[in-house]
Amino acid sequence: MNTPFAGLWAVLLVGLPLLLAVGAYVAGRRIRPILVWIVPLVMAGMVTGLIHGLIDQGPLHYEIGGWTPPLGITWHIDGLATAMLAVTVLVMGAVCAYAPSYFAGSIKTASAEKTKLFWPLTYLLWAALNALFLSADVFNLYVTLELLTLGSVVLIVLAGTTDSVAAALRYLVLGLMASLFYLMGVALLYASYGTLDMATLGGQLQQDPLTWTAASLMIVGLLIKTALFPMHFWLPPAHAGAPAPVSALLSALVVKASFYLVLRLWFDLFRPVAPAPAAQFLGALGACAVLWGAIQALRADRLKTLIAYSTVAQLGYLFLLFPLSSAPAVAKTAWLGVILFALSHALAKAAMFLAAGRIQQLAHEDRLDRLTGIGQCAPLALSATALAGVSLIGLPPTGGFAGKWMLLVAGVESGQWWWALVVVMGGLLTAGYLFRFWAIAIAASEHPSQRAPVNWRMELPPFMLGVAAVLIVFLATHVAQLLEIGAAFPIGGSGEVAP
Amino acid sequence: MNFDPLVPLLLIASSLVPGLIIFTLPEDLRGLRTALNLLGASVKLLLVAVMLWGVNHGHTYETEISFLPGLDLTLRAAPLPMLFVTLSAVLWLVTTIYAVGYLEGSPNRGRFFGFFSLCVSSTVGIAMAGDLLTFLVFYEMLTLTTYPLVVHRGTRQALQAGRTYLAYTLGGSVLLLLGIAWLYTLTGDLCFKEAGRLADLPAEYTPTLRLIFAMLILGLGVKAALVPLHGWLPQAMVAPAPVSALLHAVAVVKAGAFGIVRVVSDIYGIEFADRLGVLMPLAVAASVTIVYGSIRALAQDDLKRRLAFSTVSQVSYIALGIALGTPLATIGGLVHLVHQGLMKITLFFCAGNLAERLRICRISEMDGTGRKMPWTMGTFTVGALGMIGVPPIAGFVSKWYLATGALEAGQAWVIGVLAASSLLNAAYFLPILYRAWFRPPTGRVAQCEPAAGVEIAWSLLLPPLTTAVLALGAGLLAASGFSPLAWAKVITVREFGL
Amino acid sequence: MTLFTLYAIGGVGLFAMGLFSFVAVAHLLRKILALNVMGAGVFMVLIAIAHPERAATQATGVDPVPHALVLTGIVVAVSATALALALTCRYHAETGRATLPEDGPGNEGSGR
Amino acid sequence: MNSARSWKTLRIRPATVVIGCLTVGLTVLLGWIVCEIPERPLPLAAALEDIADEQRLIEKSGVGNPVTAVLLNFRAYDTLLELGVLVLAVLAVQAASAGIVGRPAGSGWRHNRLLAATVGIVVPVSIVVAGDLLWMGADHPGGAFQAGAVLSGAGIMLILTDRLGRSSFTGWQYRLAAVVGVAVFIIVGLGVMAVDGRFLQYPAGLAKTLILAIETAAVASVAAIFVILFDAVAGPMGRGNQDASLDVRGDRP
Repeated sequence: MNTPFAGLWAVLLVGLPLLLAVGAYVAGRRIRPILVWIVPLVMAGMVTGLIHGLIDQGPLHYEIGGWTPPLGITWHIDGLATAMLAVTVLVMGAVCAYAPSYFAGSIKTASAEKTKLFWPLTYLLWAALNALFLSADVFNLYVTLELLTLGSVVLIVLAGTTDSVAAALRYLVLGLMASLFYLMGVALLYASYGTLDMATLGGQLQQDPLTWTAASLMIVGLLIKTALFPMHFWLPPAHAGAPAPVSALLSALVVKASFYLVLRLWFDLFRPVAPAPAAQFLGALGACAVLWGAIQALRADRLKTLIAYSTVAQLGYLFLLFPLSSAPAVAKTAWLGVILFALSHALAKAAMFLAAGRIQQLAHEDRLDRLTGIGQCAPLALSATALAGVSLIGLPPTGGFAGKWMLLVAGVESGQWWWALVVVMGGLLTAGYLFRFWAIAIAASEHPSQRAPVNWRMELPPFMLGVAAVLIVFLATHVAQLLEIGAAFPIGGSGEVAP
Repeated sequence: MNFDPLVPLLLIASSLVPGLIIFTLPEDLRGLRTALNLLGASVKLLLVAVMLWGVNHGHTYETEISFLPGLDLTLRAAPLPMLFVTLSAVLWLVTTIYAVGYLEGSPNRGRFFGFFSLCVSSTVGIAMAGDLLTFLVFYEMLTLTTYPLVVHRGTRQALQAGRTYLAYTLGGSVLLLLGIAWLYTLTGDLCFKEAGRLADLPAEYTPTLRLIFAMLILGLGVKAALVPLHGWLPQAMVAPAPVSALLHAVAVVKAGAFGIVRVVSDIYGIEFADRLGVLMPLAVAASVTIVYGSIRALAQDDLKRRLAFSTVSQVSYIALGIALGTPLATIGGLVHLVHQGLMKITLFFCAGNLAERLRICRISEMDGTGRKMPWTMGTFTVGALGMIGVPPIAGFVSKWYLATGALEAGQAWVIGVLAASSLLNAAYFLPILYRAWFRPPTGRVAQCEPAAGVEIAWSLLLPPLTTAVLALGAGLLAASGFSPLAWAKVITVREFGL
Repeated sequence: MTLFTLYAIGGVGLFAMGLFSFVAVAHLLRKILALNVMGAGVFMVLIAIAHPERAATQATGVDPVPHALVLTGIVVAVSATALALALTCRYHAETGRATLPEDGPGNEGSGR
Repeated sequence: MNSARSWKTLRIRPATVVIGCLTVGLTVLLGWIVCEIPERPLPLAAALEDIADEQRLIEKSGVGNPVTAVLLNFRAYDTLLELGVLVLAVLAVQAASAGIVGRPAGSGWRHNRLLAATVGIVVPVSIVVAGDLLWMGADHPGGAFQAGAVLSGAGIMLILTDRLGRSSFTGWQYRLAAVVGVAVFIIVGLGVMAVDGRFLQYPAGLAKTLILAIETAAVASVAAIFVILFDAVAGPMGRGNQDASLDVRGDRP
């Protein structure tokens, strides 16, 4: 009974933002103020409906246009996809609530002309994200990826500065090259297996040079988009240079989307045929990212650069999944841990960037050495960074801790001590650079500034995101149950988290 | 309906909720803030009283909160947790009163009291934790909530101290986290259980268990200020006096010591730990800390630094008591958890009063302070003599049980350690008392105008008086049924299954 | 050598040439051109796949799916190229440069 | 700093050599692989075999041209998103160009008689050709994108001869034209759900009509978008704002 509804919700999750983007673009800014509030609520309702449908009747295969897989495009909607949709709604909701005040209050950021473009672009980005999370067709994924990359690039340019244009260009050309890598891989897969549907492909992949090459091309392309060390260099200028709400979207969702694809490709397609060293290699790159990103964040002289490098480091964590999951006994623990980590990172990082935007607005800049005592001006924004930061560090009781704990357990239990050490070292370094900022922010300022009146529309969204990043740990069990719905995961070994 | 599972939650909420509300209050709503604080503290005391009664009458207060997949947070009231909970609840009330008076007129009080309340919530959580993971959760919350208190003044020195504090404690956390994760992969369960839960693991795990023990103790030892992990403590003295009092007597240092007690007695089990041969190194480390801390204290002229090194030394009595592995020594260690708290908090309150009223923080400036502030220095004297171990003050009881426990364990060298420590205690406390009472006032003390009424505001005088009386009472009435000693005996009986 | 392999190898060659040029040359216009050459390479491979020699559908002559993919791909490429060109113009107008600054890790990341 | 030089020079650095070797390696690898693509039973080919007959294809998808069938029926969702990408491109050039260049003064080609005469012929012919491509696309090679591209060619001719006025294509008419394709597509896609319950599942018999409606809207969008893109990108470059360093030849002063 629920299936048509679940399907309808899924369709609307893509269709509605697309229509909204179109409408917002044509209408200019007239219909905006209502939409800002209603849209996230409606989308949240639809995601909830989808999750209910999933809980009732398991994973959903939706054949678009009614064409069965080899001919048409299929959506594969499982727990992981809906979890990503849900976190997207949360972050988008916060960003939508935050953005009007941000653009109204930023003197430097462009004219009304350009902020007008923010809404259609954001809705397009939302549609692209949802479409990407739902799709199970390797070529359709290419189109959603392009939609995502181009949308992100344009959003960065809204900052209006020369630096942001340069950063956007660098991101764009690299992203395009990455897409072409991916597309070449798709072409090879199609040449050999004659289908683009992931479920059909997954059943028949063989261990041959063609599959390896196709897999490498696709994954390398996605790694560039995920900014995995050493292909991370485009990320900090782009994420730091964008307007704060855009930075939040990019760091929280866009890089996660390409990681999500790596995850899908790896676990749905390539894991059985991938040679073992590949997983270890990915893990090693992740470990380098954790260390290098943290070191750069420690050296950063601007708040947003610091947060952007933190994204580089935190993305590194996610890649520890590949070596850890190669031990069947702990594969599921590691898988759940990484996804929990990614979800809470999305919430926390969005909170960080939104709060940083508010702080930047109050201080008129974000050079760290000019932010002394800023905490007294914006206590709520600072507490948002505190809540989010604790989750990033991975201290209990936060979502970040849940992920980290499961990674640790997976590492220790499978005897892969070095990965466990990377996990804890990364946490320490994260604490290092975040406390560097906090110490500055709460230091006694020589010129104590007036406590600005709280701008609720700019400070409450990041604060709520921070709270969510912390409290998600108390839902970890439920999130894990959701994620297991239709997990295309070979439930090998004990798998159980608790004995 | 059974309300028992709610009680532990309420106990934590009684300080957490006021803390969170205080954050949202405007800075100048002083009255409401104070009222909230005192209300929370009183409610907490009341709840503790209810629970004490309940635990004695066979109620079990146990709460489970959904947490990680397969791992719930559990809060459980048992005799050992109640000992620590009671201490925190009582000392929170007096420290709050003291802090309200002490911080009168200084900036950022909202932030201060907010974190102060969170800090106490974490401590209560640590006390009530029913398993090692819950313990870790609150232990880390404690680290986070004390950092803003340590750097409260925001000066360069305070920030430096905060950095050091974090470097040490987060480093310790890493070891603790790794140790706990490793333990979890071995046993799949982290619940605390009287007499421990590891004894039935196969023998091949012995080396692993030793290694895990070392990791856990090193991790906890940072907060418990075991030498050489004590470096943060003297630096953290830059914090305001109520913070120092809280850090030393209840929250941070005690949390570390309490953690050591729990790991030894409720995870490994004292007897099993003894069989593993891990208690001896712990006893030696504790003894070294006791002597080293005392020697360093001798050399300090700054009063708060001297007290800090004294804490380094005294807190290790707790670890020493547990590490000796006999019932009597365990009683001594556990009861010292309370006694040291009462005495040390008194001393810090007094140091704060001296700094507040006379603007002195060096021992060399303390000549004649007894004449100017007789009440303050009177309570100081009680605390100091208690630390030395002069009967009938509480400190004597702890040392007595430790010494007899050492003999029971056949570790006579510990007597030497205790004696040396007491001598050193005397050597660094008695000169202070001599200066205060028998030297004529000089310098700032002499210039100080006599106060109109009492020597200092009541909110600053009552707390040390109360704690001094409690310390005295805990010693005088040690044999009674409701003294800390009696409680420690109950815990020990259960632990050893006597 | 069949027509299929000729096309496919041609496509691969274009892809590699574009890639080399993209990495080795700093001028933005050339980078954008290089991307288009790479894209053309991929499209050629796709068209080769659709060739009747390989496509199993004898009646329709060619496999229509890769053709549709190429059409979609071309439109995407056009959009991306337009965006890249617009940004390059803007960048050039503001800085007078046609190459991105070579920034090391030290001066990466500039806020605003 | 000299961009003209940076256009021409290929700095021979060790890194370049390494990259060159790597690309050669990649070429050899990929070349070998495409030559060795194994013969396997291909599921999609099998599915297409089933509808290989043109008559059956029309029955099933509503159109006789297999490429159009794939683009607008089997994989219509791809095409929908792709129209979204096109709209994004328009947003992009508007965001990127805002505030740096106004519409430059006329190029002076307006009075070029030869051009004027050419425009007079090419534009009407283009419109007819576009319409033909659109209609033919159902059963023969052709379709919305080809038609849109041809139509936009006409538009570009008009821009070059300054016959489209000096507005910078941001008025609501242009915005509407740019998005009408994707809008109609989604509305049709959602609308058919009321009948058959699935997104983009055309009801039997209506397929050709709906596809044609979508394609017509898409033609308008593609044409409008290409015109806007050309104007935004080529506007500053093509007319008046010529600069050696962005000039492909790079040999101007």
